[in-house]
Amino acid sequence: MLGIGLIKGLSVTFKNLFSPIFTIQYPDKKVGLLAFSKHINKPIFKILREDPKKFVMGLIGMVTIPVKIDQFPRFRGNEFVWYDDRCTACASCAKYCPLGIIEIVTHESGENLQAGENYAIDKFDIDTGRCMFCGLCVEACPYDALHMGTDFERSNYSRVDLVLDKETLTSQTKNPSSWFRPQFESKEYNPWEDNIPDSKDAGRHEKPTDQKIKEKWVNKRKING
Amino acid sequence: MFEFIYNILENILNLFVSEFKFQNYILTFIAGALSAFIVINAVLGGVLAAIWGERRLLGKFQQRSGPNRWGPMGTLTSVADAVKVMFKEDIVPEEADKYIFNIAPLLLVVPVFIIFSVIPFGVGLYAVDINVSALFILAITSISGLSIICAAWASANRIAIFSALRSVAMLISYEIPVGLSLVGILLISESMSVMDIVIFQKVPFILLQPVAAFVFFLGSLAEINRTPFDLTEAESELAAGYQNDYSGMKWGLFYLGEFAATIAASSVFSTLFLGGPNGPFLPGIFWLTIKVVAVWFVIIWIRATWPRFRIDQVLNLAWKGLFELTLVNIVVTSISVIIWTDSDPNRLLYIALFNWIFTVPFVFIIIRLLKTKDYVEIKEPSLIYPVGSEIPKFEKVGK
Amino acid sequence: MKTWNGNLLSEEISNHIENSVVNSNEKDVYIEVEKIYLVMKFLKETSGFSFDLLSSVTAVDYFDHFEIVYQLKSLITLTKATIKVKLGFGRKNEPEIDSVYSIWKGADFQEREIYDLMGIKFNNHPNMKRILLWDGFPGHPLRKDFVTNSQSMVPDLKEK
Amino acid sequence: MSVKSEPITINLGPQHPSTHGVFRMRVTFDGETIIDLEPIFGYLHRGSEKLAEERTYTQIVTLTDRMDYVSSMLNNQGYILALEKLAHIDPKPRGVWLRMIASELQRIASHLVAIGFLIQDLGAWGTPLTYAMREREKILQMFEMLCGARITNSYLRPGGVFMDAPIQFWDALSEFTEHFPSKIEELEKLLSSNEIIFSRTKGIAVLTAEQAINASITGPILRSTGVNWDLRKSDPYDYYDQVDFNIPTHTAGDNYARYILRVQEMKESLSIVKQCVEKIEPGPVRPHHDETPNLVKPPVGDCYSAIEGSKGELGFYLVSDGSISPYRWHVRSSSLINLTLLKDMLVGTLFGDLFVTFGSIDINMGEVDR
Repeated sequence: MLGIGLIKGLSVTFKNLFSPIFTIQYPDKKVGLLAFSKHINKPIFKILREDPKKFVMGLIGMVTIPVKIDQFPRFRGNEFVWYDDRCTACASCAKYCPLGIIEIVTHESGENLQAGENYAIDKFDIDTGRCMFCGLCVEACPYDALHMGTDFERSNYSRVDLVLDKETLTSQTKNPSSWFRPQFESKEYNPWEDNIPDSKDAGRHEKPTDQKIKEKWVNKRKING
Repeated sequence: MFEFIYNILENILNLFVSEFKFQNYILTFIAGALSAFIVINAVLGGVLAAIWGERRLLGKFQQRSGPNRWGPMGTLTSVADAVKVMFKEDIVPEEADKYIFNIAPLLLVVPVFIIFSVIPFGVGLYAVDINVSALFILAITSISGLSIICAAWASANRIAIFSALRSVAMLISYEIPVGLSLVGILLISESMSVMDIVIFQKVPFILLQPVAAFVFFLGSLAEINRTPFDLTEAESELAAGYQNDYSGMKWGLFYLGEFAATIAASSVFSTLFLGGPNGPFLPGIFWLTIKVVAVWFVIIWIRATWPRFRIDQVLNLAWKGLFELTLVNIVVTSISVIIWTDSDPNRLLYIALFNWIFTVPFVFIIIRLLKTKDYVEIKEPSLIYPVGSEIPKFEKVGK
Repeated sequence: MKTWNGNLLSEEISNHIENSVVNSNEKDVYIEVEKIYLVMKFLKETSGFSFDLLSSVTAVDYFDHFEIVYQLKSLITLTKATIKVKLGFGRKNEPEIDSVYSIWKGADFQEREIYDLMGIKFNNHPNMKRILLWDGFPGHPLRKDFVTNSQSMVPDLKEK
Repeated sequence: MSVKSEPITINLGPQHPSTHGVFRMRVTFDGETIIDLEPIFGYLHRGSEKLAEERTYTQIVTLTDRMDYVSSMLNNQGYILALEKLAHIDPKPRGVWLRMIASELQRIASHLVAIGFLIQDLGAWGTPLTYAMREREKILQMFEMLCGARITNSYLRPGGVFMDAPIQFWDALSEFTEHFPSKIEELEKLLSSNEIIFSRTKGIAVLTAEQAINASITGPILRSTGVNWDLRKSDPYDYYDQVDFNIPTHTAGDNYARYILRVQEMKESLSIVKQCVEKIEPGPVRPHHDETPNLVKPPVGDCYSAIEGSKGELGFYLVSDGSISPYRWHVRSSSLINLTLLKDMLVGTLFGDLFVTFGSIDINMGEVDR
């Protein structure tokens, strides 16, 4: 039963014994003194003066430094990026979501009456606790108001915090992923560094000005006396 | 080591108080306990290092880094494991037979430590010197089969019974090749005690007795349930077999026993076949550790690469393969020992050559006999099934 | 890989087995409920058709009747065909049909799944049991009249 | 003297290290040989066929990737082809080439998983599995570049692909096609000439061609019994007729043939990917909204279309009543039907062969229970 095939198998594993490790230590990595000084780019003796405890730990290679996994711009992260001034509350995203977890409540705002009066958004909730991040809502949004996020470390202790309401959506830093957003695709775009606060350069096409809306509606609406 | 401690104790005692009645009983007890204490702690340290070493080496084989969280490069992992296992809850299943359930782990661990009492670590460094220590090692290793049965039967778990019956069949059928493979060495070194074998081994026995070493290595792999033969805790079928219902320190003892058995097997192999502590200029203890680590590395290397046999193939290999090899080896060695008596100087060289020429070809004969029959592949698939051979009815009608 | 024309196939079948075809159109052939076993055996054995691979068996619930769809494939003549059966009109009783297990073993799990989710019983099937849901599950979920939210998922003990 | 012994029944239960998911076998043993075996599944039944009746046609794409979670691109392709046939959408050429590349890559990834876990069940302590997973990782990263997700990549839309591939996808793909053949050789050198694997897999659970076809078993298992039946060749869909590749077949029909067949199929898929990369030319990836709107409304009628999934023939039977969601959505799951002969294959073999045969059939519980 024992023959050459087994020895060949052993040689393969022996060869792989010396090839580099391909796994990544995710949350943080234990690292020696040199790598630690490179990480915080401070010379070694300064570390000794400032933080002797870390210096000693560094000597035996036990200093922990955080590790960032490289994602790709199209990654569908789970913190949505929403520009409220672009959003016209047409709720096509809520309609298009397979799980129906986007909840929008509006009231008449009184502006822009000729064009059929914009809505004012009271409530715009996305329940990321039940969301599967398929991105169909982002695909359905006609005005590029809603984008997928890039962060995935968003676990917390209560289910209620998972529901992103209007305030958190507008207040959190906005770095949209380039999923179904070709306008981000073209530039050398790295979603983690450059966040895009204002909505001007976030949309494929500009939000229709009042003038354009008026013409469109006037032609479409049958003017019967 | 035992006499050495005994003499020291005697001198100290004579300083204070003169002779009293039960003096030698007490002294032997204390000296024995002390030397046993030294050996057990050495082995326990070795086992903790071996657990860490095995997990990291397996990691390196699979291009991952292995445990590296506790201590620099993960060196304190096995300490953390030991502490965790001590404080984990110790569940005894409801229908378990309490007493046998508790004894089983001890039955596995104690024999492994007893083996180390016989192995010489250095020139004078051995716990005890029995003149039949080779036989003693064989006797001790057969107890572990008993412990696996106790563990499986007591925990009243059907899958564990499978693993127990497999382990009994395997251990018994591998006792014989292992035992007989030692006969070759005893013939040459004319003494059963491991000390004499080690002293005799100017030339390591692996060169003199290649087939005996090969059979002994495979046999000891089967004894400690290591990879080509690890059927007792075959992960894919039995999922830790007899250890299924153990938790807490009892499971810790099984875990410890398994890794200690690896070190025991590699140290027995290195003393009997690789010449134990004697080597050119390093002290004895270093040579032994180098050889033990080398054999231990080969065991891990095999564990990382080869899949496992099925139970009937394991037994076939034992009865139809290794058993015959040892018989051939005994015949050839006895002939060579008679021809070249002690008289002429390079006696070992002739025995080695004679052995290599006659026994090694038998290994390839056995391999050809046990090889799985290769079937002839019918290359032409259409002979098997006529795909697209007929014309559908509507085309016939159509014409 | 050509597809059998429904009408041509129905002519062939009705020649060999009387009044077995209900009606047929371009794509598929509708067969009588009682004759299904004979037709399938005929389609498997005779040389011009030799449908040896039963690709899939499905059931559809059209409110007033059920429909079982057999997709047949023939490796020997490299052709495809679809056979349909209408049964269980008026939803009164538990619809029944002969199982094709003895012709193609592949129908075993698919028929059990149809019984499990749709509620159509297959006669002389080796073990006609539910395959996906647990035995005490009330009702058959894929039926159009299976109300999802009010149905209590806990098996009611009355049925035991 | 005859020892009185009676058979023992064991539940190799839903929670078991090598049942590839939640699958249960009630097995009766006489000693080590298997007398009777009854597969029980349904533990992962999510009722996706009922769910699909309340979703629009494009939303069902997210349902299909969760069916066979190891080859989700192939599920998408199968479903989208059935939808295009039903709604008479003609897809854009670049979209079709992109989805062919994605599904062939997914076939390689699925075969890598199958081989890795088969050898893991054989007993090698995870080393071949880690080598297989290391290669699969590169493919999953390419999928993340394409569609933002590694496993649940609902990448396809009716009429083609939802978005064109980014620039870094192409050089990652060329780097992969360069290095992968050497990795397959390494895996083969480690495993395919290993005598222990020969002794554990050759001549065990043998299937003949008639048996397989009668049990409507398709995919690598059918081809291992000597029938060269591959839907990509015999009933070509997409542009598989413009790509030349051959179908590896074996005639032994045992575990070893099924294993070796998957290794050769990976090489074929790699050559298909290379040809697709040459033949692709720029153009729109998806028909414009006016031609095929997001809410597809196919005409009333039904259609069945099947593709060659990684585990066998993956068919979709769609019935539409003209509204935006299907009236009936049935999936012909290749894993479910490949299990029909599990009992006949295993009765008589030893306990050791049970999980080896189960691994060589390579089923995926997500597709079995839907």
